[in-house]
Amino acid sequence: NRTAELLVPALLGGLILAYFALPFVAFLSRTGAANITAGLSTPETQHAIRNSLITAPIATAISTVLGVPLAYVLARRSFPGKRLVEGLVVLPLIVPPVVGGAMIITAVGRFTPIGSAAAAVGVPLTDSLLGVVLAQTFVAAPFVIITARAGFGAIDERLEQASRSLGYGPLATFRNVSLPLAHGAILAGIVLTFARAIGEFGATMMVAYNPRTMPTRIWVDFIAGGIDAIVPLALTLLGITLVVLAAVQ
Amino acid sequence: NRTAELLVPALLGGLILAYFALPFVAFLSRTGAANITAGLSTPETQHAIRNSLITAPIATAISTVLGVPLAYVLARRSFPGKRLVEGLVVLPLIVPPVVGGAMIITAVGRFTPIGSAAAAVGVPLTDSLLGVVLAQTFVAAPFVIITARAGFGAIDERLEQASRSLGYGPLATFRNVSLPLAHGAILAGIVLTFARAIGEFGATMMVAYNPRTMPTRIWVDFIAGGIDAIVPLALTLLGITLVVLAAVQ
Amino acid sequence: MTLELEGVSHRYGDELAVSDVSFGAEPGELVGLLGPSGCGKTTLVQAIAGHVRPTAGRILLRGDDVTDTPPERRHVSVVFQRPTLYPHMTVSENVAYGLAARGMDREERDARTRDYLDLVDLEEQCDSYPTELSGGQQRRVELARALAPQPDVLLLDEPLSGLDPTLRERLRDEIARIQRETGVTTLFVTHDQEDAMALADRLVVMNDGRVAGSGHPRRLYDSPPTPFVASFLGRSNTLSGTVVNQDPLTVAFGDAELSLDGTNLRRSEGETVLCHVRPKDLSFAPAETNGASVSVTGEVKRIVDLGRRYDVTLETRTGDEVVVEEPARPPSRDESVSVSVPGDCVTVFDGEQSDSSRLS
Amino acid sequence: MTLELEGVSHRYGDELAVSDVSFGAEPGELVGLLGPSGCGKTTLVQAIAGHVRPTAGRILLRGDDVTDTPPERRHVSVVFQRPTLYPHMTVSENVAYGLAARGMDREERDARTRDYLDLVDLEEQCDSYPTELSGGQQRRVELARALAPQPDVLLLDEPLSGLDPTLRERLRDEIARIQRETGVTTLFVTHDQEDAMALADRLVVMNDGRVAGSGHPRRLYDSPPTPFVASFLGRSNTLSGTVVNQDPLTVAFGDAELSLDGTNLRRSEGETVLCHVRPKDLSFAPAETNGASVSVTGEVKRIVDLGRRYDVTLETRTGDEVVVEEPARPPSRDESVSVSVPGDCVTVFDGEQSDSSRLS
Repeated sequence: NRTAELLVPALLGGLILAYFALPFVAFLSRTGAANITAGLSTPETQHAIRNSLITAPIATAISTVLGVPLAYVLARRSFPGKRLVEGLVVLPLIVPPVVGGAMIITAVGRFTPIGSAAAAVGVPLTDSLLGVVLAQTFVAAPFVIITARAGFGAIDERLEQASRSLGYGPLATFRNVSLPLAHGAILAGIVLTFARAIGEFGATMMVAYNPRTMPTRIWVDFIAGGIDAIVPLALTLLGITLVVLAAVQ
Repeated sequence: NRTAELLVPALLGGLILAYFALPFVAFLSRTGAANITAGLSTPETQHAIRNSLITAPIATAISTVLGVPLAYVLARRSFPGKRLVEGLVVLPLIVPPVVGGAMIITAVGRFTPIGSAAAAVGVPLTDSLLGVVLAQTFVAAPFVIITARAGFGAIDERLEQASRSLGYGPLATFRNVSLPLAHGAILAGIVLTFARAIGEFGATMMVAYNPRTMPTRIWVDFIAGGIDAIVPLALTLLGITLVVLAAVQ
Repeated sequence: MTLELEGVSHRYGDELAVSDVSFGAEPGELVGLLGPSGCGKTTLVQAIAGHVRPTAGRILLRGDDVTDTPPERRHVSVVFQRPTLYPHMTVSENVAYGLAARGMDREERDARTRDYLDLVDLEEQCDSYPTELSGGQQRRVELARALAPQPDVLLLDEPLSGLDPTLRERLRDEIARIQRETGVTTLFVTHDQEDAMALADRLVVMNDGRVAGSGHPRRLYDSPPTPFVASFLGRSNTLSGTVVNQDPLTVAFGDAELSLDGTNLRRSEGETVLCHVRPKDLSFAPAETNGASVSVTGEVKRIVDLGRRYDVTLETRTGDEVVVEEPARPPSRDESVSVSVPGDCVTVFDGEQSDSSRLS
Repeated sequence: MTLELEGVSHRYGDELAVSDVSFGAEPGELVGLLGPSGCGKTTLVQAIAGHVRPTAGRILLRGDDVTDTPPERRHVSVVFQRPTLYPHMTVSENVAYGLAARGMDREERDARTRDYLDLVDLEEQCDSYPTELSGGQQRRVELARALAPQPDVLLLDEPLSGLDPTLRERLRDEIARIQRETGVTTLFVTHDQEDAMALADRLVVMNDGRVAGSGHPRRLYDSPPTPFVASFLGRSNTLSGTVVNQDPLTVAFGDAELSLDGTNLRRSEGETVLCHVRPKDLSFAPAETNGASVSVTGEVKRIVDLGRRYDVTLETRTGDEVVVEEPARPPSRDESVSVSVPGDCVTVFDGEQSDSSRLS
């Protein structure tokens, strides 16, 4: 009787879970057929891996350093224009990645004032590793901000007030109390941001089709060689993401 | 003195907010220069808009119908294997979209048993609108599940227990109490899922490069004509997303 | 019996929350279920309402075993500690909610809703939303909603917790009146002995998942079966004495001897027993001892002025700490005083039993 | 004065939470701040601790205006209602937390931490984490952490709320002892009059953002300045009478006349006044009236047995409802009884004042 209540959600939910699981399992079972080492040995592939392993951590670090303090302020303070700031934080989540990429090009592309100035001093902001970082940061930063904000919001403010009363200034209180207590949420946010950054495709395609990252390399190889050509690199990308995820859990 | 505390987070946070705002503003200011109506009048563009407006709502509807009951069960019940189910639900969020697309191909591609069987009866699962829906659903469904789950979790379970004691079965209680009270969270989840689905690019490129949706059309046009060629369609895509967002707020 | 629990036990994982609890409620009776937090009260409420299936035992409603019946078919209404009014419905819609489930037609439903809003004196708020009401009004709407379907049993789970004392007492009177007027069989769950004593026809005192005592409130208060019940139903002093005679049982506190006619306890001479007596039954009196009362002397350690009374703590010569409630004129600190202990207010406990059920 | 509030007011948006509150605390004094929820107590705590900047008024600590001083430079420790121990630190680390901020060296810090853990009798738990402690132990660690830096003022914000009665009373005694031993100037904030009466050297009673009365607890209890204080500090009966003589003020209740020597009130003859008297000061007595006490007759409407006493509610001939607390032998329902009202327990209020500050 009581399990009958669960029949409908179990059927519906099972369907979508099966749809999440099926591609995953099919993909993993495909890996046996492919020659992973050979697939990863071309210089193009190794460049792509290196580029991704350089850019995604940088984008994640930038997002974390700039985003966590913002998350704390959003969790604790009210100020005029807060709604606008909240809107800005979710904007990159809502904007489709290709549109986000187009936006970045209109802001810092080769023919814009900023972009041409930067290119003139030798740091082009598009079609460069810096461009990849810009694209990844734009798309991935909201994750750490939103998750960290929820983490800070879940801390009873009185724990911070007690720390103030015990003689610690706001910065020391943030370091001693808020940060350690929100650290799980912040880590989760960092992982989400990293996963989003290293897997970033749409905006990167627009802003920096070259140099290739793992996702753009996968696309190019797929066009040239079909699904079998990309299994090794796709598996590597998935593996890096899952390892980072597992490392912090 | 008290505002000094906010100096560091304001500076850091301001930086990332400016980086979110700048591309958005630059992009919008660019629209004056482009001829929107002309840009949208080609048959290719109109096909892409039509395709997106067909697939994204279907993917959103599937995700909602299958995902909301699952979200409720996850919020209310504990059962063996719950951790696994929770892992499956976030998996598509963690997997890079191109890898997700590759996974879908390994599961339902032309040369797989499922894919060839479907193609044989005239409903190809890749390079078709159905393929687009599959890609969008895989990538976007977690948003409505996670958001709805949080919404259900925030309802005091005793409100549901009171409804049971007042004579309503589990289904009627879900309809009369849980659903209306979680409705804000569910709507937010639907909007996020729709935004993710209509903007989906990476997985779609892999699973259904043809027929074109708005994001894949933007990419193709960008390669052919540069940034000015895509402003009208990108703006339309952004506009649809923001209108849907505004409609439910 | 309207409600009966037979040997109900419940485990959460490894933890035994409720152990072999049996009690019942006669039609129209208001039973108070009293115990400290974590004693298993809430688990019992959940089991009776049908939200928890006990690991062992049976629950009967009007004689039918409902242990496996889902909540919606039990006709048991619950009012929880925290308000559970539906914020998306008006006050009338909330009250009518349970009536619609029973397929009552619109007209009858409206009439019944009006009757019960009238009962709790909130007819004028019928179109308000719950958030527009005060805390006390919300509680009253909850009562109306729970009662409107005319349930077999009403469960009140700490409905007065967390309220200001003034509002608390007013709502308590309100609950008493409503229960009297509707005659609904009620289980009132609380950790507050005063609320329980004030409302209940019969008390079930729980401790640590078990029933520590049950019966008429006044009898439980005056002759507690265990030291736990003694101290939980009101403040309690424990004096250790030595048995000097068996029949009648006579106990010596230092020099003074007290004969306890009322008890059935059999104790050997020379044995040490624990005697319980309430602070309010003690009084400062000249040191005279006869068979019916005994005078114990001690030194005043502490005096707390509570307005309505003074709590005077003294240490007896035998080393016990004794609290005396003195309404008017307390002695001074360090003064040596005599306290008169009336024999008919003393309950004697077994030493071992006392150890096992002492408050932890 | 260690702590002084001068005309403190605070608004949240449009809402005036605290209005022109002034009071202080002498060195070593334990001041009780008592009032119903929403009366502004918490805002005052936040203002004294420095987490809220009052919209008007000044806060002084040891004579210095600290209104704009950040919390970390006030030397004010706070214990909140809900525990605020740091879950990622052990008990010792929690207690030592406030010492490190003051740049105390390791050795001295360890010694001080041990002293204060000793004070709250928890030396053995020093390496435990807060989650491993019971609720009562957590409260005691909070006290130790708050006291270890030897603050100028200790704020206790409802530290006993939500605890079981037994634990509550034990912790109350503990707080009294610790405050006595450390001599720290303390502001004890509560909505519970018994806690406030038991602990405070002086009481400040608040209502609706304002000070409704302040003074020695016993004097406030016996001669409340307003009907609000009368009913909030304990239960209160209101009898309406008519002034029949001015000097000495003599009030008639029906036939019976009572002369009230103690009051300074000037009332014209024939005026109606409200007289307050506590239920515990009333007693059932043979109908004899002299100058010092008056006998009021009425019919018994309701009897509530609370164990430690009976609450007998009667309706007087003049239509007032009066509660009598009777320790032992209550009359029966519907019986007609006489109640003796002693003149020295009666407080007379102005009719208008009474209306304005009545409990809503």
